[in-house]
Order: sequence, then structure tokens, then C-alpha cells
Amino acid sequence: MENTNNLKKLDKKTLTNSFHRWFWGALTCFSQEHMQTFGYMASMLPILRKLYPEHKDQVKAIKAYTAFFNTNPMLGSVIVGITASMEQARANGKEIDGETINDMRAGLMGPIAGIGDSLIDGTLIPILLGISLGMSTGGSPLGAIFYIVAWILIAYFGQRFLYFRGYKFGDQAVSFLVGKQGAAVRRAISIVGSMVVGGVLASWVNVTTSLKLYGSNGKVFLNLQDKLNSIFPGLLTVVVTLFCWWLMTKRHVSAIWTMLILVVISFIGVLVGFFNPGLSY
Amino acid sequence: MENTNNLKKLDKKTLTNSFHRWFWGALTCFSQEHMQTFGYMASMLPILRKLYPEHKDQVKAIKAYTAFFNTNPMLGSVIVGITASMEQARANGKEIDGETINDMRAGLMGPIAGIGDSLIDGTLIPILLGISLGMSTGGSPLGAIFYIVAWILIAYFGQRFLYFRGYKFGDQAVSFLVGKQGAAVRRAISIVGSMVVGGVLASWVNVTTSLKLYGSNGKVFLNLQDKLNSIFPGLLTVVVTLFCWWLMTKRHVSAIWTMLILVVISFIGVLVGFFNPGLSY
Amino acid sequence: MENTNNLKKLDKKTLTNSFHRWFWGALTCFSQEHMQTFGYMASMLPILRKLYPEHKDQVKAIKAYTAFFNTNPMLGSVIVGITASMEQARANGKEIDGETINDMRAGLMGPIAGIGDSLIDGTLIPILLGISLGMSTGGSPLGAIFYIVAWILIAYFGQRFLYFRGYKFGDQAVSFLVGKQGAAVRRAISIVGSMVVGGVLASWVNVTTSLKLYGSNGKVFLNLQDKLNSIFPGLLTVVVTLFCWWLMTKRHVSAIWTMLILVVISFIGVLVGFFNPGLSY
Amino acid sequence: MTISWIQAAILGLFACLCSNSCMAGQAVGNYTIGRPLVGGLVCGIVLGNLKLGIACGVAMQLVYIALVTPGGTVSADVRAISYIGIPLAMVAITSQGLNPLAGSAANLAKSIGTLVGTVGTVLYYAVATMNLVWQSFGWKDVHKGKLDKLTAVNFGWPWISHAIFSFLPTMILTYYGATAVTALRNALPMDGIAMKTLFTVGGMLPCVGIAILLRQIVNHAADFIPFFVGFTLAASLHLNLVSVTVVSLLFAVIMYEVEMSKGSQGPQGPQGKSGPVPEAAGTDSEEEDI
Amino acid sequence: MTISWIQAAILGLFACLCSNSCMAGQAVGNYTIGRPLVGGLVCGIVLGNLKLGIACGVAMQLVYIALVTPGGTVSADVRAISYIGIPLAMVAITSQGLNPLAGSAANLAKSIGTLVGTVGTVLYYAVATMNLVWQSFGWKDVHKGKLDKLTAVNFGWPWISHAIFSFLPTMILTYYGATAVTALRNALPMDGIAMKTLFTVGGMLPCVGIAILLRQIVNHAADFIPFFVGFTLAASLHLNLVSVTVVSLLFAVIMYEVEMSKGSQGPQGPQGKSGPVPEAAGTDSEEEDI
Amino acid sequence: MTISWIQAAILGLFACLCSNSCMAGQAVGNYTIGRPLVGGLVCGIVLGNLKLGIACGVAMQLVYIALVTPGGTVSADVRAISYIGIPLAMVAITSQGLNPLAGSAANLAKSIGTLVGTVGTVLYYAVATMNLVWQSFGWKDVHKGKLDKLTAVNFGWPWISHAIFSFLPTMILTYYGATAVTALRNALPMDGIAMKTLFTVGGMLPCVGIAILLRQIVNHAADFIPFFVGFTLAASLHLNLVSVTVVSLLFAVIMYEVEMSKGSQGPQGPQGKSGPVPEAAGTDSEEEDI
Ligand SMILES: OC[C@H]1O[C@H](O)[C@@H](O)[C@@H](O)[C@@H]1O
Ligand SMILES: OC[C@H]1O[C@H](O)[C@@H](O)[C@@H](O)[C@@H]1O
Ligand SMILES: OC[C@H]1O[C@H](O)[C@@H](O)[C@@H](O)[C@@H]1O
Repeated sequence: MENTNNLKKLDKKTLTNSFHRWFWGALTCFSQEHMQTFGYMASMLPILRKLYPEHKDQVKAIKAYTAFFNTNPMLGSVIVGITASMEQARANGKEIDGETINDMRAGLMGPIAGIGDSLIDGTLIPILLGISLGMSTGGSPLGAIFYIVAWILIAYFGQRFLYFRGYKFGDQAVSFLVGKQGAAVRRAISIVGSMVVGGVLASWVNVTTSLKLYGSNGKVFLNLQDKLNSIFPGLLTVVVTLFCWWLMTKRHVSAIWTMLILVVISFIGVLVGFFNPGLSY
Repeated sequence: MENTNNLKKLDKKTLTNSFHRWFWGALTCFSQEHMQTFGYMASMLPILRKLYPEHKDQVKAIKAYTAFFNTNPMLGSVIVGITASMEQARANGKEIDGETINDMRAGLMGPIAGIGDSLIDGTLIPILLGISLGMSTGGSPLGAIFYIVAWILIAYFGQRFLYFRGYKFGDQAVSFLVGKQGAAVRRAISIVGSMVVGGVLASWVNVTTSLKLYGSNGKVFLNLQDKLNSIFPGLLTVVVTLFCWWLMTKRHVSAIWTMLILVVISFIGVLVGFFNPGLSY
Repeated sequence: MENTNNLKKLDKKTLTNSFHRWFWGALTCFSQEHMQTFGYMASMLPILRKLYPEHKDQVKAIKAYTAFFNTNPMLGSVIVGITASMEQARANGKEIDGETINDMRAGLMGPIAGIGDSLIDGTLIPILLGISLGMSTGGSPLGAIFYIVAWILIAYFGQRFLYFRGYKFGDQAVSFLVGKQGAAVRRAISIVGSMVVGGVLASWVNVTTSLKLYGSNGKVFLNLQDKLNSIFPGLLTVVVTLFCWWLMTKRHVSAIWTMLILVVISFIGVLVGFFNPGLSY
Repeated sequence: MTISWIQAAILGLFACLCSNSCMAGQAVGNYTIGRPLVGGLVCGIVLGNLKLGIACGVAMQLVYIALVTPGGTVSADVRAISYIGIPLAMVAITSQGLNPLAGSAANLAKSIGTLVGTVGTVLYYAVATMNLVWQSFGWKDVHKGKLDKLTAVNFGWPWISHAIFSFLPTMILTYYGATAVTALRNALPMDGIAMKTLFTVGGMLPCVGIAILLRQIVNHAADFIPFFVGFTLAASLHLNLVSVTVVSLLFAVIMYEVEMSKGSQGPQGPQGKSGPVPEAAGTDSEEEDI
Repeated sequence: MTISWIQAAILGLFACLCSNSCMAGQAVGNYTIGRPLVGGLVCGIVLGNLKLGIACGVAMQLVYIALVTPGGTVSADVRAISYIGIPLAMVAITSQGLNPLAGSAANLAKSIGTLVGTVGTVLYYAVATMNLVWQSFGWKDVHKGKLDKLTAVNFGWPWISHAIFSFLPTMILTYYGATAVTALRNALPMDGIAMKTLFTVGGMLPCVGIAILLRQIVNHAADFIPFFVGFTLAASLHLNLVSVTVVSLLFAVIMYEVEMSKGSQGPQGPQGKSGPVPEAAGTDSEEEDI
Repeated sequence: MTISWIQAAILGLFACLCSNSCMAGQAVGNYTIGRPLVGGLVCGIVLGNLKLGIACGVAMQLVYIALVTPGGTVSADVRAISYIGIPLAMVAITSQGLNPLAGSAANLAKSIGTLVGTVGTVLYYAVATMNLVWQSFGWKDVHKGKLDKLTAVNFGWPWISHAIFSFLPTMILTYYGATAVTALRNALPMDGIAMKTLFTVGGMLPCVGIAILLRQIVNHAADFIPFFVGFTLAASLHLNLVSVTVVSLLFAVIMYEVEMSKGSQGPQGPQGKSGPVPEAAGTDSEEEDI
């Protein structure tokens, strides 16, 4: 019979320590073979030490975390939190074994990697960067400083929030990432992402043609760039971007090869006078 | 047994008279103790006179309206209309007594005060004023005239519509104010309200800093206002507004105190050269 | 008992031939009495010839198509496709008679005429034209060429798609035009239509007043056009358009009469100096 | 500028191709060749002044941007607008010495286009009526089982209707009309009331075209809103039409999803509210369409 | 600029009409005549300088754009703002020799308006309290069954409250205040800290008015978004307010439909999220409203 | 501009902190210090030309705006871009005498950044491979129950991998590369085909970065629409990015509510349509990411 008075409970300090080890160390000892396995073990150490006073129990417990692990480290924080609460339950005699823990970890790491990589790396950071670029005109350090502050605050407190949410709600904590609300949030973020990316493209990239046709009297009768702008301002920029997108998505050309194709196009364009960066001698 | 031929029916003229008394007099004899009670009685007089030929019946009937009453007078019009129809039913022998009428009045006056104050005073009028301000540039009377005409038309015909709707549908008339459609309408109006208020702020308020830093060569190397504008045009205006909002909402500072805080901020700002209204001598 | 091996199946070539006859000939021999009946018969000829080797069967079969037919030729393509598949089923011994075919045709031609006329003639083409007009500034042929290419591609492949969809799915093919998704698509298109039409109006039509009031000192003290623009840029243009809309929709004035009313208004406006096209002598 | 017989004949041919019950099919004939914008291109090439042709086509296209012809009810037939109106407008503008790209030229074009517009309606009904003759041939063929002749009935004989009611009138009206229009030049001074009114009306005519479209789109007061937003984007923010379209697509997607999410209210719910209400052909306000 | 006794009396009359428990009814009195924008028009006409009157009215209207008075709780009464504040501001601006349309004039007006604003609150409660006298007459009439007298109680007697607490104070304050304000001119130099602060504060005061409105509108962080979008449209794209309204209507329609499509979640769902949450009168944050 | 040994060493240190399997943690190291925008700040400070550093960082950040590394698959490692590419670009721009804020300088920076970008990929895999050594230590410790040593395995030993494959290469390449880049100046004339092509390519490279992001976002043709709208807002209306974000938030809120109102269709409905489709790590198109 378990006794409520004897129940082990992880204190805030231990949890915070565990979280910090994940925050700083999830990827430090990364290899293609074990990926984040060692980062994960390092994060669980304080937990195990706290829950199992006996060294042999600690050694027994760590075994569960020697299994391969890899996920998006930002959102993955929630998984570490969940295992902390599972480990606590196990230490209190609940029927949880290493396999249960590993099943959970293996089941969650995939989807959370997918969501996290596309949401954090693929959407949130580009948005922040896009905004910061807008503050960097004229070589101003403002943008970089804004990015550093904004991102670190989001990353630190976001991960911390997820870690403790995972600890508190266990398995259910993930539902808001993958459930209906999660889908709605992702949809909303993707709208912001798309629009900002469009804005970044228009603000920062400007592919133009220098092609001008001259009439017999020596006067310009076709300024192609002006014509294109009157159809849709920034048309060439959009066209080149869509072309790259098409190459990579529909033709499965790699990014490197896409760049090389741009080199070829530029070369030909320069030769025929379509492109001219207009450098001073 | 009631006889259809003898049924009393309020004619249009009486109803219109009652409505007009409400329109003009809901608040004329206002006191903190009885608020709109006398306005309400004055509006019901024509109804009672019409329905009850006997003076003693009139006196008996008016008693129901001596109870405290207060609501938003614009939307509250619907309640007066409802009581007119209830009174008519009572005069025709339906089992309605003063208490029923007062329960209805007491139950509706609260929610309708809340909805009305936020919808009419807090959203509709600011929208109209915002638009009218836009027509007042250069001291043009156009805006004021537009406001007078637009608002009076809306107020008069809106209240009239509500009064007669109340009379016709009785209790059910309110459903469209508080039901699902009402919520949707309020949501829609609040969107318009927010955007117009944002527009009003940007169009009419312009908090700027005069801070400029000069390099050793005497040339400006930091024009703070320009920098702020490049981040978000009108940034300072928004910041001051949000600061006031924060004070009042989160710190529960009253409007008067908020204004005094602005005085202090302005004073310090003027002293350190952050603010300078740039007056001519 | 029907034998699968003997089943008649229309080949691609025959269907394409039938489709082309519809595409080119739906309206060529149009009369107010029979409308598209002959176009329809001409389209069905290749189908009947293929399915019924015997001349007398062909003659029998064509009778079903002598009934009156008229619909929007663009979307109506789907109906021709459907009859092709029904005819094929009939030729294979399914219990389909001419009446069934005609019921289907009569039932679909009405709604599809309504949807098609408003969607194709009333929305899609104006959108395309609106965009093309934007490319025609300065007398450039770009817009016309764009329209020709874009529209013909849409029209040809769109009709072709509908024809074969009709052939493949039979009766069910129409559901996506008239069902829930169809309503959503129409709603979406109508948003695009309205906004583009608004844009067309603002870009291409510009009704202005030349009214200026002069003070005693000979200086302009009221430039009406400027005042109107400060209220809402392009106000007069909108007002005239809404006036025409009101005449035609609420007063049921015909387009010709509306134009004549505009002539009268212009005449009076020119007389009183409200309008002045400002022509050079 | 004058118009030669050969030029007039080419214009006549195009009139056959594009007029309703058009010989080039509705998509290519009526909806493409017939549109004043395309007509402007064709007339510009035929008469040797592309810029002026396009400018006139653009001007008239605005007036006739909404050519809906429910149930064969045509109130302004494109053949007359595009292949009689545009050529005559081109002649008029040249003879008045107006700058082809100026607003006054466009306004003149619109007025002329509308004047000849109704001529087309008459011609349209004439063609459709004459087609009854070929159709009567067709019925006989069907009865006699001569199915092979149906192709000629549908694609061949109607050329005769057009030769008479599209080709000839266009050729004659453009040839002689050009002279008449040029003669008018001296009759009406540019600063007289008549011309001023004509040009003012020209500037307003497209409002009728747009209004017809609006009638198509607007069922509730709320349906005006996207129209006004589009107007604002172009008038106040100077977005061009491609950009307006791009922005409108975003709202379209949203509306699409909102409609699709109205799951539980049954099919008639969304349909009742949605944009252009589908109606059976021929039942709605026929003669009012331009 | 000076204010004569007769002008002061007219202003006093308008103060009676518009002050809360206003004699011209709430819609016409308080919501129309009382608004500083309209007050500016009236004062401009009465004092013979329309432009300046409107300019002052516009400036003050911004500060008091959100006059919500739940449960009769008035924190700044319009009679004082519109019919004492505006006239005095007009005098001050004229005597300082400021351009009526310049921002500095507007800022001065806002500061003066706010200074006299609280005076109005006192007067408002005075009127409401004195009305208790007439109401006590009313109760007696009801008890005695003299219903005919109720009309006088509601529409007649309160004029006396107003004569004392609206008419007189307004007349006296505008008449003598004008002289005082003019005298101030020499006391405070324009480039001194005091005046600079006054003008700076004036520029910021509308933020308080807008903030009060925001408090009304914003329940969740997300509710700030349309506000910011409206701000952006006007600040970055320079759309005027009619155009902003047009654009906002499109979003309003969308939101309306989204709310309506939330069919299955029951009525409390949408209500919980929707804009200004309706609350019973008098329960919310009364004394904070301006 | 030259780069001293001590400057090169500092750059080498930052390379250790930020390279993937970064010593400063992913959030601070890779996602902050590693981003070219921040790298530009750091390099600007270290090399004593803040403006130029930022300008180069901004230029390269655009190309590498979408650094998604699913399953440890890195196709362009930030250490090389930020701490080899940016310094060399700064040297090249200075030696060519280009205006640091001009578009041509940015284009040159982008081309140089991409040239060294692939170097980083090799180094990244080298570090990850060498980490296997420390991990083998770790396994032994686990088996022997020496759990205390795990901390050193995770946080200590990997510094050695970085000293060899991040610190040294960065230090050497920036030190000697600077000389090489300067030498190139005479070899390639600015108006030759080679340089023209290089600059033209530089201007286009960010399109690849944006295209990768688009691949992330776009599943249906309709998903292009918000992208185009954002483009239009910035390109045609000249809204800055903060303003674009503000506007986009309004659409985001709407879409959120639309998705949430799709109550009845079950969970897979909205998910199927929603933006970036979550996929298991490592399953999607790995090697294509930049
Ligand atoms: O209305 C249906 C249909 O009727 C006739 O066939 C023609 O006017 C077509 O243009 C129209 O689409
Ligand atoms: O709050 C309800 C109602 O209370 C009082 O009657 C007044 O302050 C009104 O302006 C208000 O609408
Ligand atoms: O894909 C999941 C995960 O895999 C590896 O751990 C790294 O590449 C991370 O950046 C990534 O988030």
C-alpha cells in the first residue's frame, strides 16, 4: 500500500535544473547515430537523482533513456516534462516501466519533430527574422538586437512553459499541439508566415531586368521593367521565386542545383543584356 | 369569455405618442435614486389613458411603473414597447398583473443597459464621430452636420423600430439582441469599432518626440522620431495609448489620474528635451 | 442477359469530336424558337453513329434530342457529356429511354443556365476583362492578348473538363456545381468579382465635377471635387453608379432608359456648370 | 482617316464571327472576338492605328463589361459595338484631332458606341429569325432520316443569315458612316453644349455597365461591401487590378471556408446567402441587360 | 475675442439642453448637442468664428470620444466641456494669436477642456439631486391619482434645476472666464516649461479617450489586432476614416458569418468570445470613465 | 580591411557556439548566434565596421531565412555562412570599394556566402561524427553506473570536436581567405561577365531561400494567396514588415476562428487543410533544404 505521506514529489528546483540541461544541452553531443539521446539522459539525471536515493536505482532508471531519441528540441521540451512526471509516478510505485516510458517517447517524438520543425524553424523564426530585417535598414543594429531579445524570450519561456505543462498534465499536455486547436493555431500561424514571407520577398529582394528596346530615333520605346511593373509590381521577383519553388517541389531539384541553375540563367541573362547589375567601374 | 369585438387595441397614434415621450423624456427628470422611473411613467401615460377609460383603473395601472427603472435609453425603447403590449393584454383580461410586468422590466433592463452602453455609446457613436472628424479638416462644418443628420436619423428611427418591434413581438423581440445573432452582430460591430478607433487614433493623434542626437561634427546622427517611424509609423502614439489602457485596465487607475500621470510624463519629457511642441514665441 | 464482352464503349476520339461540335456549334444555328436544339443534335451525331451501327437506330435515337434545349453553353457542356454516357448505357441495353434523357436535360438546363450566366458571363469574364483593361494603358495590346489567351484556355479546357466529367460521373457530376461546395465556390467567386468590379470602377471611371465657388476676392473658396475626395476618394463615381443600380434594380428602369437619364443629367449638369469635360477648342 | 471597301469587308467578316449565334462558337466568337477590347485590337490592326483601336476598345469595353444574355435576350449586340462602333469612333476621334489616349477621346468613343449599340440588337434578332429557315430544313432532314445533313444545318446555312444581317450592314455602315462622322466635325463645335454633354455622358456610361454587374452580384446590402473595398483599394491606395484581384482572392478563400464550415445548417442555408443567386434562364429581368 | 452677456446666455441655454438628464432628450440633447464636435459648431456660430469653433470642437471631441455613462455615472459632463471649455479655448487661442488650425491650438484646447471638464461633473450631480424635489412632487401626484401632473414633473420642473446648475454657471463662467483666460496670456510665456507641458499634454490627452474605448473593446489580446490594423491603414497607408470604415465592414461581415457558422457550440460559445461583453448597468468600473 | 589572428580566433569561438550540435544550445547557439543577421552584428563588432557587418548579415540572412534541419540533416551550416562568409564578404566589399549599403555590395555578399556555405556542411558532419567518440565513453559510463560522468560527455568533450572542426577551420579560413579575397579584386574586373553574373546571381539567391519556405507553407494552390497578398502589401503599398505582420494577424485570427468553427467535421478535417502539414522528422525531402 502506498502511503501519501511518503509520496515523492519533484521540487521546482530539480525540475528547473532538468529543464535547463535540456535547454542548453539537447544537441551539444549530437551524432547521426544517437542524436539527442545523450542530451536527454543529461536532462533526466537531476530527476533520477532526486527520485531514487539509491545509486543502483538511478542506474536502473537511466536505462529507459538509453533508447534513441530525436525530436524538435523546442517543442520536445514537453516530452522531457512528461517523462519527469512519469518517472515520479514510477518512483511512487505506480505501474509504469521503462517500456511504457519509451513507447510514449517514441510515439511523440515523430509528430512533434514534424510540427516543431515546420512551426518553429520554418515559420516562427522566418517571421521574426523578416521583421528584424525591416529594422536593419541602413546597417542599423536594431534589427539584430530585436531578434536576439524577442527570440530568446520566446524560446526560453516557451520551452519552460512546455516543460512544466508536460510535467503537470502528463500525456494530455500534447493534445493542444496536435488536436483541433493545434490545427487552428498552425493554420493561423501559417497565414502570418505566408504573408510576412511575401512581405520579406517584396521588401528585400528585387530582381529586375535592364532590357530596353530603342526605336530608330534612338528613343526607348520599350522599357520592359516598367511594363512588368504596371502588370504587377515586383513581377520578376515573384516569377524567379516561383520558378525556384517549382524546380524544388515539382522537379525535385535540390537547393544547390537550383542555385546553379540560377547561375546559368544569370550568365545567359547578362550575355543577352536582360540582366545588368549596373556596376560602376 | 372574452369577446373579440370588444378587444382593446392600441392605435398607432397612441403608440407613437408614447414612443415620443420616451424619446424626448427618458432622462429629463433623472435622479440617482429613481433614475428613469418618471420618464417611464410619462411614456406609459398615453397608453394607460387609452386602455383604461376609468380614471381609477389608470391610477391602479400606473402603480406597476412606480418601481425603479434604468436602462440604456436607446435600446431600452424595446422594453417600453413590450410593456405597451403587455398592458394591452392585461386590459383585455389576460392574466397579467403588475408583478409580471415588473419582473420582465427588471429582468431586461440590466442586460440591455450593458449591451446598449457598450454598443451605442461605446461603439456606434465613436464610429460616427470618428468618420465625422475626418470630414472636419480645416475647420469645415461638414463633419458636425454629417454627425447630426446621421446620428439623429439612426437614433430616431432605430428607437422607433425597437419600440414597435417590442410592441408587436412582446418578449420575443429581445431575442435578436441577446441571442446568437445578437452576439454575431455585436462581434461584427466591434470589429468595425476597433478598426475605426485605430484609424481615428492614427488620423488625429500624433505623439512625437523631438529628440535628436548630434555627432561631434554638429550633424544629426540620430533622429529618434524617424527611427521609430521606420519600425512602425506612429509608434509613440500607440505606445502612449497602450500605456493609458494598461494603467486603467491592469492597474485600475482612474481616467483623471491617468491624465495627471500624462502631465507628469510631459513635464519630465519637456525638461529632458524628449518632447517639444515647437511653439513660436 | 447482357454480355460484358459485347458492351459498347465510346472511345476518346468520338467523345472529343462530340465535344468539339458543342464547343464550336452550340449556338451557331440559334433561333428564338429552338435555341440550342440543333447545336445539341449536331454534338450528339458522332455519339449516335458510334453506338448504333444501324441507320434506323440512329434515326430513332436522335428523336430524344429534338426536344427544346437551352442552357449556358459553357457549363452546359457537362449535360452533353452526361447524355453521352446515358446514350451509351441505353445502347448497352440499360433501361433508359428518350424520356429519361429528356427529363434529365430539362431538369438541368434551367439551373445550369442560371448559374452559368451569372458565373461565367457575369463574374468570370468581367474579372478577366477588368484585369486585361489594367494592362491596356497607353493603348498597349498586352491586355487584349492576355484576355484572348487566358479566356480561351479557361473556356476550352474548362468545357472539356466538364464534358468528360459529365461522361464519367453521369448525373452526379452536377452535384459539385449545385451542391454545398458549389455554393461556397460561387460565394468565393462573387467576392473576387465584387472587389475587382469595384477596382475596375475606380481605375477606369472617373466622374468629376468642375464646380468651384469663388469668393468676392476672386479666389476659389470651394473646390467641390476636392471636398468630395476628402470624404471618400471617387465619391461621385460611386454615387452615379449606385444611382444607375438603384434605377435599374429598385425602379426597374431599363439600361437604355438609364442611359437616357444620364444624358439628361449631363445636359443639365453642363448647363449649370456642374460638369465640364474641359475640351480644348 | 477613311475606311476602304476592303477594310469594311474585313470588319464585316469579323461581325459574322462574333455576333450572337456567332459562327466562331460562343467561346471564341462572342466571348472573345466580340468583346470590344478584342474588337479594338482587330480594328486597330485593320485600320492601321493600333493604339487608337485599343484605346477605343478599352473605352467601350467598360460600358459593356457585363454582357449577360439570359435566354438569348440580347439588348446590345457586340457586332455593332465592336465592328461598327469602334471603327466609327476611331474615325471621329481622328477627325476631331483628339489625342487617342486622352479621356475626351474615350468619352467620345463611349457615346458613339452606345449610339450604334442598339442597331446590333435589331440585327441579332434578324439573324435568329432567319435561322428558322435553316432549322425548318433540319426538321425535314430529321424526319427523312438524313442525319448527315444536320451538320450543314448547324454549321453551314447560318452563314447566309450572317452574310445578310452581319456582313452587309457592317460593311456598309462603316464605309459610309466614316464619311458621315467626319462631316459632323464641322457641324458641332467642341465647346458647344451638345459636344460637352456628349463627352460628359461618355464619361458616365460605364457606370451603367458596372451597375448591371452590381445587380448581378448584390442581393443584400452587405454584398455592396466587397465592391466598396475593391473601389477603395484602387481609388485610395492606387492598387492596380491584378493586385486588387490578389487581395480579393484572400477574402475569397476565407469566404469559401466559412461557407464550407456551415456544416450543420443544411444545403439551403449557404445557398440562400451566397453571391449571385442562380436562377432559371430567361426568368430574370431580361430586357434590362445592356 | 470677448464674450458678451447675450452670447454667454445662449451658451447657457445650450448647456441646459445637453447636460445629462438633458432637457432635449438623450438622443438629441446629450448625444448630439452635447458632443464637443457639435458644440464646436454651435460655439463657432454663437461667437462668430466658425472655423475656430470647429477646430476646438474637433480637438476636444477626440479626448471625449468615449463618453459611456453606465448607471448615470458621469465623470466628465459634456455641458462644461462643450459650452464652457470650447468658448474659453476659443478665447485663449485667439488671444495667444495661434493659428486656429494648427496643432498647437488644438493641444491648448484639449488642455483647457480637460481643466473645466470636472466642473461639469459637479454640476451634473447637483442637477440630479435637485430633481429629487420634483420627483417628490411626482410621488404625491401618483398617490393622489393626479396623473395629468406627471408630464409637468418629467418635462417641466427639471428646467429649474438646469436654470440654476446649467444655465447660470455656464453664463457666468464663460463671461468672466474669457477675461481671465485673456489675462493669463501675459503671465505664461509660450516658450516656458509650463506652456510647453500644457501643449504636450494636450497632444496626449486623446490617448486617454481612445484607451477608454479600447477597454470597452478589448477582452483578449487578440482583440487588439483589428485596432492595430485600423491604425496601420490610416497611419501607413493614409486611408481616411470613411475608407477605413469601408474596409472594416468587410471584416465585420466575415466575422458575422464566422460567428453565425459556429452552429453547434451552443449560444454561450460565441457570446463568450464576442467583442464588447454586455454587462449589467452599473456593475463595471464606473468612476474610471471620463 | 584585413583580419588579424586574434580577430580570426574570436570568430572561431563564435563558430563553436553556433554550429549545429552547438555548444551554446540550439536556442541560443544555432537559432540566435548562428543566424547571419546576428552573425553580421558580431562580425561587425569584431572587425570594427558595424554598418558593413549588419549589411552583409542582412544580405545573407535572406538567402538562409529558412534553415530547417529535419533529423539532423544540414545542407548549409550557419557557422560557415555567418563566421567565414560574412567576414570574407566584408573584406571583399571593402577592397572593391563598394558602398556597404548598396545593392551591389549585398549581392556580392550573398554570392560569397553561398560559396563558403557548403564548407560548413562538411564541417558539421565531421563534428557529429567525432562526437561518436565521446558518446562511446558515455555508454561505458552508463554500463559502469558512473552516471556523474554523463554531464561531461554531453557538455564537455564535444568542445574538442568543435576545436578541431569549428574553431580551427574558421580561424584559418578567415585569416588567409581575407588575403585571397583581396587579391581577387585585380583579377576580375567589375564590368566583366564574371562579376556581372556573380552580382546578378547574388540578387536572385534569396529567391531560393524564400522558395524553400514556400515549399514548407504551400500544399494547395490556394496557399499561395496569402503569400501574394503579403507581397502586394509590401511591393505595391510599401507597407513595412511590422505593418504587414499586423495586417496578417487579422487574417490569422479569422482563420483561427474559421478552423475552430469547423466543429462537426471531425478532427481530421481541419488538419488535412491546415498550413504546414506536420510530418514525422526525417521523412520529408531532407537533402533539398539549404
Ligand atoms: O441563358 C442561357 C443561354 O441562353 C442562350 O442560349 C444564350 O443567350 C446564351 O448566351 C445563354 O447562356
Ligand atoms: O447604464 C444605463 C443608463 O444609465 C443611466 O440611465 C444613464 O447614465 C444612461 O446614459 C445609461 O445608458
Ligand atoms: O527534426 C528533428 C530535429 O532533428 C535534429 O535533432 C536536429 O536537426 C533538429 O534541429 C531537428 O529539429
